[in-house]
Amino acid sequence: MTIEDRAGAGVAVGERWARVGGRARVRGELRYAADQPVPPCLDVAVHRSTRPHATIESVDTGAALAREGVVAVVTGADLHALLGERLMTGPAFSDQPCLAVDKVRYVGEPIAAVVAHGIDAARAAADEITVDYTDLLAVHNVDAAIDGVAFVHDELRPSAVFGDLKHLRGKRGTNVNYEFNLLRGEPDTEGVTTVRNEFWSPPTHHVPIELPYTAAWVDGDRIELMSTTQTPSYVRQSIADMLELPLNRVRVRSAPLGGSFGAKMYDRLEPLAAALAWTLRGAVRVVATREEAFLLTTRHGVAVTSSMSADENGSIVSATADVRYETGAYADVGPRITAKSGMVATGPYRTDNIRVRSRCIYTNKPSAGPFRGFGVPQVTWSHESLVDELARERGEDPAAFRRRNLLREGELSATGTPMHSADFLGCLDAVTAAVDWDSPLRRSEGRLLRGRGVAVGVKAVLTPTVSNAVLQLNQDGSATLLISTVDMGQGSDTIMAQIAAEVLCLGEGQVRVVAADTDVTPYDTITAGSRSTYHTGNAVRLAAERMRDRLVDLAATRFGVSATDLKLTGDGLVSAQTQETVSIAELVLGHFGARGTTLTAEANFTTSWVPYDHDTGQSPKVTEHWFAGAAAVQLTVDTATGRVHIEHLAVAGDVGRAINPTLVEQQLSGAAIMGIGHALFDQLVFDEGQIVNGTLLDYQLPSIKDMPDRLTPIIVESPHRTGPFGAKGVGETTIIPLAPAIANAVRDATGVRITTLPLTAERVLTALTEASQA
Amino acid sequence: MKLGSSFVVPAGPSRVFAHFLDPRSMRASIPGCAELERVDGAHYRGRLENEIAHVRFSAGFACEITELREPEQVRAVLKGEDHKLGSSIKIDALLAVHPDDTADGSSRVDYSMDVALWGKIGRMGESIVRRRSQEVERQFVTLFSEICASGPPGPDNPALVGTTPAPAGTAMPAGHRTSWWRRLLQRLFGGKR
Amino acid sequence: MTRDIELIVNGVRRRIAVGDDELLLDVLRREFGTTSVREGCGVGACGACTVLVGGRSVSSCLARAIRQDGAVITTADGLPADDDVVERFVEAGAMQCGYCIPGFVLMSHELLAENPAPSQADIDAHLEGNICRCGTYQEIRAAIAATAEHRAVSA
Amino acid sequence: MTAPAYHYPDTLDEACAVLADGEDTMVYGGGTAIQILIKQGVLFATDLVDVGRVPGLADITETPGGLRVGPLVTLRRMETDPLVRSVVPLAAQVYGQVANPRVRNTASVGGNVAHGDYRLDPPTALLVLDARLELTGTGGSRTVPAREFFVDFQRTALEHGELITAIDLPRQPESAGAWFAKLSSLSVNDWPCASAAALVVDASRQRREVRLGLGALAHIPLFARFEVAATASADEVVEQAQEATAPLIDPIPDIRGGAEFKRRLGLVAVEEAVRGSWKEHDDDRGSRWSWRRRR
Repeated sequence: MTIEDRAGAGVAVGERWARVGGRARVRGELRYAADQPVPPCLDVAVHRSTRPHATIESVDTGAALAREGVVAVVTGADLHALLGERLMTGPAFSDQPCLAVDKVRYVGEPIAAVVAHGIDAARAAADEITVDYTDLLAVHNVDAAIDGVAFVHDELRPSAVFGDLKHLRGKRGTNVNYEFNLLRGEPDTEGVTTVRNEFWSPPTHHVPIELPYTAAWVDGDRIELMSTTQTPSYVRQSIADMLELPLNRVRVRSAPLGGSFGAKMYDRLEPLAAALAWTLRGAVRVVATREEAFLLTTRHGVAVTSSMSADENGSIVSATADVRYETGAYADVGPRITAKSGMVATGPYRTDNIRVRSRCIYTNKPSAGPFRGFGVPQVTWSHESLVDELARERGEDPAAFRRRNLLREGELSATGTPMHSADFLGCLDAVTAAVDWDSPLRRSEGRLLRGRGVAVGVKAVLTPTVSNAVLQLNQDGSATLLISTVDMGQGSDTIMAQIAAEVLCLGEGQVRVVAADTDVTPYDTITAGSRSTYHTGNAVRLAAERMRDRLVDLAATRFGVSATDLKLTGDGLVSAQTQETVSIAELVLGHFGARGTTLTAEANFTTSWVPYDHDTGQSPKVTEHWFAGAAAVQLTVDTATGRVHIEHLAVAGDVGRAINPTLVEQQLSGAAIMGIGHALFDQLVFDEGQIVNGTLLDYQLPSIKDMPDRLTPIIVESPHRTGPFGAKGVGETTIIPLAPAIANAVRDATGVRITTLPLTAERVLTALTEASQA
Repeated sequence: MKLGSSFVVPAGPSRVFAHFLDPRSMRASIPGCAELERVDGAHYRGRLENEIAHVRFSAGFACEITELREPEQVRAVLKGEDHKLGSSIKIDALLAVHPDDTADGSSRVDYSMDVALWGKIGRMGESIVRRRSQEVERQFVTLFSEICASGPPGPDNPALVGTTPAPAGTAMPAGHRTSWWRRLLQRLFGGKR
Repeated sequence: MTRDIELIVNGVRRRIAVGDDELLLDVLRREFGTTSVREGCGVGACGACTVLVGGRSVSSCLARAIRQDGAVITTADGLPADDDVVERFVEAGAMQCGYCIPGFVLMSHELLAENPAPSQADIDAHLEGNICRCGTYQEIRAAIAATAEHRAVSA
Repeated sequence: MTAPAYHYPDTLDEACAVLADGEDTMVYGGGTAIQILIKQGVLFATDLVDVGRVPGLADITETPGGLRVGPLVTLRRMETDPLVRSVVPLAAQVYGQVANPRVRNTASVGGNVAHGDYRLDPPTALLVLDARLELTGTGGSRTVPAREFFVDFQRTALEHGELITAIDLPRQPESAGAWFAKLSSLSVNDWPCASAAALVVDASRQRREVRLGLGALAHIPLFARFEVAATASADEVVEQAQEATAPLIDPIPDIRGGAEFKRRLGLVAVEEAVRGSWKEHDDDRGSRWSWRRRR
């Protein structure tokens, strides 16, 4: 079956439908989680560790408990006494308690929670708690952690979620909680030109503007949560496990999110809220302040030591990468990130000889977890800087060099999985054309030096995963779609409606998506990793197709014709034989003999993989599909101040097929703007484990003044054979190559190669000075 | 945060070294050290009080001498906690004294400190903390030099007579608390100003 | 300590009791149900809590309610149904997650009241303290420029 | 931590009395800085004295010598008020560079300087314009030149019980050239990493005085001035300005840059401010609105 065959008859896919809830978003009338009605709740404040690594000798809660308005003070030890080891949660490793039990592992870790009438009373009481510590040696960076100067965890505790981590259970005396290895050919092979370097990407934070929020309450024998989460299905399982409840006694609801970018998934505030509500048999609300949100999760700081070698023909003959992910005090999903990024650590290039070692490493810092790009931008920083330098060493145009070496359709990636629907060349050509790559450049202008740079990026989609959709067609011809995908600004409510509408020939506004509610909406692995359009989109497409078949059957009965004679159109079902037409409304009314009735169809879409070989990382199918993107930039460097100014940034992503080009362009642009921050100034700064810039007065985010003079998002479409109408996701595609594209342009402008992010004015100016002195 | 420097004091190394270990001398030299007493040979305890901008920090601390190379080098680790402020401090300090080549009877003091601040105070702004630390450093150099110059440790050292603990730093709006410079001058010169 | 103050919020005048140290942000959400006013950073740096007080933009997360006695306050959810800035934002697709957008809408109103024909530099200078983490800045600029054009044509 | 008592006096006398009485009293002006400290849980004050009801503190009046500005005048009004723009255009320009319009709508002129933050923009203008601050306590008022107001790190000439009751800004000479350069090192709208205000005024027929106010380059705002021949080239003036300011620059290293980087950036700011003001003095004599066109 070709993609065209499966295209719906409708006119929804490819249309620039307005974003669902657009007006409500603009007017501030959209209800986010904290605006949703919940029972009257007690407020929760936590007392936090003032040590990076210490044993908790005792916790004195007396003064806090004595304060007016305080209902309860709960410590990690209290919860451990009630819940035992079930207190420990986490997607890859069950290593994180919501309140520290026997020791603290980072500055700011919650130790005790105050439940009180009003947040002011709760906070005041939390300040009264005192903790007696015995300090332990702290591990502040990956090198110290690998050396094992101290161990953050006594033993490794893989969770039940990922079977392939089982062998790590109980392993002691290490801070490395996971190691991914990839081996192909003879990685020590060298061509005539070899480059090698050390790269560093610092930890950063997502900073969605909506703060994390969870309300939890007990309703009879059930617990209910309203939470800012991208992963309601995961949270339900996690809370059910923690409280030893059957899944039908846990209800998790989400609402549209005010941004997330990976910050609001897996276990964040939910375990604490649920544990408190359940043990107190009441209703509690946990709200993180901005300063607290910085402690909940971060993006991994990553060190990469890497090399790349080319032969005399300019073909890449070998590439190696030693990647160290700093995952902080708790593994979260770090081991998965380590593997998924390790797979692409040498880039989307045709290379026969590859070695990658990618390690996930505990340190005494706040836990690092998923962040738009899932660890791939940090390795792309390495391979796209290296490949650029390799081209320059050879005296070749960096775009042309990439062009020759980039993987084509059907060629094997480093993992041995073939490429499909990953048009690197199309993306590269589109962005270089946009910035007039080959046109002459005025390289010097007063204090300014001008240059151009380019980079590409590759990422594998999360595999295997499960998506479900339930489609309810109402008698009047409108539809209600039940999925657990969470709209967090990426526009999934709009995209999923368009997919269903395309199949059923419905118009804009006729398909309504229900917000995730585990009592109502079916299981979905996660809303993350740019997976929803493809996976949930396929479940929606399948459900809609089943619904269409159902309508066709009803119409066939009604008209007394065979099903093959019928076609669903915008006017309804049309019989070729009888030339009769019946609208959906009439058809359903006729079938049930009642108004307001519903037809229901459901579908599941599950992907599978072949697990990668433990020693070589090879697999014929390591992923369901690939993401391909590119960025090209023209910029100036002020030689007096070191400041980089972007004149033109062009980004492109192969999205298979753009379901809604407007929303796709916004994702391409939005990820690029976030990437500008990572390239130039966005980073979390630590001193001995303490975040020193953990407020928005100090933490740097791109504002409207950091926009490039020109930003061009470009959609590239090479349809995926099993994507819904050929589509794939897009949320991360352009953040991946962004930082190296900018650094490569700085290199082009100044001749200086900077390998540590971000490229702050100071770092650039210092590098320029050192280069001029050398 | 790393701090460190060296300075010359008009006293011989052995006297300087004796001051290193004398709680009374150190209390009078360390700005904001409100209390300091020796628990046993290698352990001290005390209280640090300091004001950084609008913030008052008061931490009981314990200090352990982790390395002692008589008569030239002492390494001590100080750990303190201000419960009220939800903050703690750790200072790993190395103090060394050598004969000074440039002048007879004087010595050069080298010090280096690794200061960690954790909790609310640690996140209130690195520049503010750094600036305050610079001030504390300068005061320490002045006070310690004066004490070394005035004689050996003990109650007879004129620089130590009548020293009373006082919090360092100033509060906003400024001026209503005697500035540290004035307090320093009062301490050194008996309130001549 | 609690005192009575009068606020006129989106045209509704009410006398309410507020604590000395209560923030306008919390009072507006609690007493007036203005969901468009949101805490994002708590330090006046992101603009999600923007309200107009007498037509001037204010970070309600840094403003004590008690100081606003008699103030005329506008929040984005209280704008007229046919508000032109809202229309242009909707048309331009100037929203993604939408959390920060009400703040941008109010800042735009303030800007256009002072400067009916702002250049892009004027727009950027006025909006530099509002963060859209989704990165909708191009669409926001376009929406403001379109509002200015519409107003110029209909004037 | 107990919340400080909040006072809302109706008169200046009452405000001064409360300020003098309390142990750790603070004036609550625009409130932006104080609210941030409260939010971070690190403000230690026994009493906050909100002077919002005290009459007369939010006025701008023209005086024979220039302008008298009340402490509760907002930064935004300084930026936009036609009187300020015509009498002291440099002040209008610099006040318009602080933070963002929303903060400027709330933050007050008095609180801005009383905060004593070494990074703030307005002190650089106050220094070169030779502003004077009127400080009032229970014992009466006194006047302190801006150049003597910033005493030490986050410490000003304000004594316990005093508040700023006015800032007198001398008229900016018609012929003066003025420029403000603000350089950030991270995001464009970040706090300044180095800033410089320059004012070039006629000293005599053949000579000009160059005044420089620097922000974020030491623990307090810095001031320097020197005279040059009116015929000097811009390069020569820049060189002199850098010689005059380099010894004063003593930056505090932080996440925005190390001391050496900030020193370099400071000299760039000085150069930009001097070139701009020197050129304006030559070209744009008397054109008070010139800075608007440059934005």
